[in-house]
Amino acid sequence: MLIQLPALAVILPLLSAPLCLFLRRSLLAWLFTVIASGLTMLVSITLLQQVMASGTIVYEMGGWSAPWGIEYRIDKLNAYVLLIVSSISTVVLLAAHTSIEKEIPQDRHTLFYVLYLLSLAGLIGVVITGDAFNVFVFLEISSLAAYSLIALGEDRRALWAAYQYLIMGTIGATFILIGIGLMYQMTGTLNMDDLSRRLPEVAQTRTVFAAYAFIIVGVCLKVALFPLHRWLPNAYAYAPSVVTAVLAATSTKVAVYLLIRFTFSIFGISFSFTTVPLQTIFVILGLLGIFAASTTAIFQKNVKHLFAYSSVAQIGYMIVGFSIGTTTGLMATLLHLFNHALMKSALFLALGAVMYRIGSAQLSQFQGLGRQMPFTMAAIVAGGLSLIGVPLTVGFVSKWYLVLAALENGWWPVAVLVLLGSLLALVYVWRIVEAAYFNEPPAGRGAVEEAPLGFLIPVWVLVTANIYFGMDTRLSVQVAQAAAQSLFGVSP
Amino acid sequence: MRDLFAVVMMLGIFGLLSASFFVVMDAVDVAFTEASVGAGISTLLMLTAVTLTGRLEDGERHRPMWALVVVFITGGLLIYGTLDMPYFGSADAPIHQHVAPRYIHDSMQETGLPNIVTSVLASYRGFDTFGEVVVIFTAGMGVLALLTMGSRTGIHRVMADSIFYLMHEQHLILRILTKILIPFILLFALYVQFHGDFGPGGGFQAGVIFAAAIILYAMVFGLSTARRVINRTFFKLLSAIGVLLYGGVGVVSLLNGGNFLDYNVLADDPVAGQHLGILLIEFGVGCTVASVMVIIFFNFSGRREFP
Amino acid sequence: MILGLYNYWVVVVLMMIGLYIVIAHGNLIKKIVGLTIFQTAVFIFYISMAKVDGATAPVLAEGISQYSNPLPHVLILTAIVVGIATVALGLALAVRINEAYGSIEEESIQNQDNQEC
Amino acid sequence: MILSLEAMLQLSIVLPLLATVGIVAAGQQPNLREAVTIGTSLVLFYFVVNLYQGLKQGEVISVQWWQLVPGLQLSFAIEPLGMLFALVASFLWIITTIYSIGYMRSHHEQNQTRFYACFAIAIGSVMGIAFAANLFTLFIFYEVLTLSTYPLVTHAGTAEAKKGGRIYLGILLSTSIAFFLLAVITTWVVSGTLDFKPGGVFDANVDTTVAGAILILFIFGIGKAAIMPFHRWLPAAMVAPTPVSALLHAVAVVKAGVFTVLKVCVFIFGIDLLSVLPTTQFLLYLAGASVLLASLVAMQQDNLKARLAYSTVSQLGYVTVGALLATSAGVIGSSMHIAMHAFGKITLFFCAGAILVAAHKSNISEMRGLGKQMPITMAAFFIASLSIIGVPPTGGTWSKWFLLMGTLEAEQWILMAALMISSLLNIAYLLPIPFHAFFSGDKTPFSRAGVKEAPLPSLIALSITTMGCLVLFVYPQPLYELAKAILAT
Repeated sequence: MLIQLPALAVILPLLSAPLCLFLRRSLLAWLFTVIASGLTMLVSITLLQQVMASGTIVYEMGGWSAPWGIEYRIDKLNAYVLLIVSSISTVVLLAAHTSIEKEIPQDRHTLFYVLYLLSLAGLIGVVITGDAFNVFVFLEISSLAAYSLIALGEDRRALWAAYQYLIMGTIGATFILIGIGLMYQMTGTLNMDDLSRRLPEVAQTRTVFAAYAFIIVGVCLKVALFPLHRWLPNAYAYAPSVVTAVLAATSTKVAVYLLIRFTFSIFGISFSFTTVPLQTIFVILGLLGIFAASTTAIFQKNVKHLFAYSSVAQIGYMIVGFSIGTTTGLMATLLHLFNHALMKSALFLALGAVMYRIGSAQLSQFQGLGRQMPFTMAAIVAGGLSLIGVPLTVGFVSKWYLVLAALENGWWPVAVLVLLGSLLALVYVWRIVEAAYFNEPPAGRGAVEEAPLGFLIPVWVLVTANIYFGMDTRLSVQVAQAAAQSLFGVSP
Repeated sequence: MRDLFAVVMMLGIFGLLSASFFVVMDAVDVAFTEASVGAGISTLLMLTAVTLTGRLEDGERHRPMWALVVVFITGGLLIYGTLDMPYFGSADAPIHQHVAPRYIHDSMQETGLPNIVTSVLASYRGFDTFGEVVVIFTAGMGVLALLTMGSRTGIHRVMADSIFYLMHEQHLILRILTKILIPFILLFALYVQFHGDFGPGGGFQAGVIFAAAIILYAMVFGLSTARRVINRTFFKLLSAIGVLLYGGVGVVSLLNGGNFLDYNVLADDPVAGQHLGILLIEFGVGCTVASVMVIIFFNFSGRREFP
Repeated sequence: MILGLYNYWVVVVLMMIGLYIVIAHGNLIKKIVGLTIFQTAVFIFYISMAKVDGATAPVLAEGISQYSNPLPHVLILTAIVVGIATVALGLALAVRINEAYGSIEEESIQNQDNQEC
Repeated sequence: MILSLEAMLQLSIVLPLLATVGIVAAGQQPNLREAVTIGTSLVLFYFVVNLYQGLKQGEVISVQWWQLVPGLQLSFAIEPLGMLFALVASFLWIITTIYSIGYMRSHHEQNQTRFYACFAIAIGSVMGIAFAANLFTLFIFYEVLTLSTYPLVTHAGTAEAKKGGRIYLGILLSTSIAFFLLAVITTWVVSGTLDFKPGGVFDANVDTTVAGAILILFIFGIGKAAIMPFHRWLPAAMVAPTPVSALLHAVAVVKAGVFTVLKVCVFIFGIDLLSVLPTTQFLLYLAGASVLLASLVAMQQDNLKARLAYSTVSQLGYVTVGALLATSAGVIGSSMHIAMHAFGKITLFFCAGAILVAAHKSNISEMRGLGKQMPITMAAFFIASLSIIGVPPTGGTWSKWFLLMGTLEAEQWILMAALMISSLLNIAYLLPIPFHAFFSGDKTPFSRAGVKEAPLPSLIALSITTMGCLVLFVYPQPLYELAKAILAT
């Protein structure tokens, strides 16, 4: 059965989704979803172990060998991302039952879980596949599910946000489709591995250049790289809390994964970094993103908006690391994928707990919460510190490597700017801290209880992970390093 | 054009035109699909949406300059990209040299189907098609999540279909014609479903046609009548069953010792196995597509009852 | 022989029209119409790639040795389905937005949102 | 001795952190809670003294923890400078705990459990800083110290506290993230190691421009050393309860800053390299300016704690100057000054707190004639002032002497003048306070009836530290030996 694991990673959530539709009771559907997602997590853990131990796993869908059939090709990079996606999804799901009880009408609970599983399956499918067109199909599964999930938000603005996301997302996906078409046109293949071998021959053609440009722009739309981030803040702010937590932690990460996959594996380093002025463009956009988005975050009145802008800024960090173009730089990006997923899921889930109790995420409503919801607020503070990059949290580890990479490359202005950017994080995190701990609760708000355990347990699992992986970085650093090295063709 | 009705009709014509273009380009399967989708279903959905939201556009344009810049950059880049492409129709382009030849030469032996598109669709790249079914399923679930009338309004549902009210009261001939037509359409759908192995067609097209029959029935006889005939939960579950059938075939092949969706292991003879597998998954596709289309249509038009 | 690419250029023009509609028009349904045109243009682009001069549709028959490339056809079949799925979802959203805001014009929706903030 | 020295080393860091748990658990019973605190502080001091004995016997004590990031380990080792700092901090923690019991109770402060808990974490991280065997470990505990003291600074929870806390955290975290971290990583990139090594980690042919730039980053980055213009956090932190100001902002936090500066100068750069760097001179003048300007500002302050805070800024400048002089006398002087100033300044803060609790006065102008009601406090204030100024019979004499020697050795005449002028200014802003308290009549319009001496625990505490100032004059040997050993290792 072990050799079938790659298929299982996708079909588990994928087939669970229609099965889940048969379940009427919300509780049952929830349990079912948690189990499905948990099993997926187990599968991805096993996959990661296998890959680390014995190298790339190839799985041929339908028994047709590539490039004729679709193959799954799991190397260290996607095994790592798989683990991020499936584990975060599982932990966040733990809170789902409590959370959607208040946010989503009863008769849509089953649908919610179906869509959730579809979205998860789509993301995993994107990550695991070794076929360029298959990426597009699964990207659309996850995106369509995500649009619907966002639209389930209580506020009517959720609808508008979902619509905007749909338009932007579809344009992005179509761009990717054009890019894939152009690549196919020049090479005659859709298999990533095959592409990477056939592209260098035609690398100097204008068509390949255009293909690259379309794919990168399309993926960047999904990544929400500044200035293509406009869809993100509202989508995160108005989606149901659980959805925000899981999307913030996984969907942009998967898009960043795609960016790495296309840039490093398919087009190859020599093409991406010498033929195309990618490095300069990305480093500028990344830094602009960090500063523009962080500054915007400071002025937000809604905490969900605040953290959404912060996500855009954090994506900037990933892009900067990636554009440095060294193993350390890529490693910093990969680490930040993992670390940022941990921080943001913890933060958004904790915000979900706040929403659950006070029904709002306005900063003004946070006043006095430090005393009323001590555990939830402590989690937000811990997540915030991680966001700033304080030592002993995961945020520090990724910042360390990012600055290290910049300095190793002699890009000291970038290092300085990256560090200055985290000071902006300090400002926006501290606005929340001060509101929660230094102000009396606003008049007219009754007694507020601590969040229910349904929230506290997953939130604290994530916060603990934030601290644990900030202190013991063996797992994340080793895997990220191995993945980065393999992408650079260095044998570890 | 400010009249959205006209816009949608133009879009339908555009769909039909591109379908005929596909025929010219030798892509008969695609043409079939585009005709049923581009000219059929999507026009229908848009029309329903237009009736629900209002026919006239405001006419204000947003950031036209900005849009133009973006559009021209994109277009320019594409033109730039095409410059190094192989010429249109040339047989020695890379795509005709690599990968595709195997489909053309060996698919008959490997899958036993004369329609190469079907064998690639259902077998070689069967997983893509599985993904496609899931996409449709997702869309169905999404529309359900968005448009289901539920506890949001506690009012008892009024079973009146005002859009089509006039139609089915007055057009007697239409009703009779429809009654005669529907069995034929259903039959045709079944034909397309099972003939896909040999000629153009397959689960997707069949599903759309099947759905068209039901939609036609609903349009002419009214939604409430249609609802009485067709259980909505049934369709919801049917869409899931379609996906499960497809996936189930994969799982069975998994259990039989092959890879996921490896039809060779379904029967003793690989070609027979392929045949069986493709038949089953096409049926799964048909189920899901038809039921999702029906779900989508019913939810759109059902929305009208609650302004 | 630059004319050998004319087919692609028509596609590009179609794409540009579609994209322009998506960006420049405020009406939500029109945006989706634009999106459809944009996507259909991409479909045409793929199908054009598959065409081989003098070949026939890729359904095996006696006496024919040259077929058009079936792979892009398969891809586009999938893409069409994805397209209709997106359109359906987009329209559903537009309908809900109309119910929630009483309008499907981008400007009016933005204004209402700004007032709320 | 049951425990090995290694175990003690680890426990001296972990114990205060564990005590936090006990303190929180005992939160409902103030007596138990404070007993836990005092017990911990005593045990901690016992450990540190044992470690000191071990060090004197020439034992090599070091501990490796796990690798936080591959290549970068949390590890600890004992060397004389860290020992000196640890001795001072752990001893004064006992005293401060005694003092705070009196202070906090009679002041009816809220959230005392949080107060003691954060205090314990802060001390734990100070121990971590003192014993850190590499820059990385030091940096981590440095940041933990900043964060754990934030709730102490903002203890009052008022708008003023919030503002103070904002400046406190803003400056300390910003400088440490933007400059210190950058300096650490640059050092790592340039030299390939972050371990503290006698003589420095850079090899001889390092680019002096780069090293000079790193030095600037360090000196600016270590915001806790309060070199102007990054000193604003210290006066801002004075909104904290007095025991916090006393221990943290006269001893633990600020000394952690100058300790880090010293450590970096001696063990990362090495005094040989330091003396040839192009930026050292500039930084020396900056530190000298900081000494003078802070003294001048201190004279303007009427609020006693604010005046003491600026005085601290000025005295921290002395330590930085000593470190940057890159001479042996300079290093000895500044390390001794860490201890001498600690005893002097903590006494002064204790007095300020005692006056606040007993007479509810915080402005200097209202303290005339207070000597009659609070003779012990005011006498202690007088002696501690002498120590800060650096005149016999107090410990401050020695450190200032060595610092002047250092400037002499390095032939930095301007700095020498600056240090001496500043000492004169010390007299001008410190001595008038006890003088007026004893010799001016009570001219304040409001009655002082009922004003008595401070609560007993507070009095005991401030007497002990005053005694410390005096004892260190006659018996500075242990300190001197430790300071001398720094460069010998």
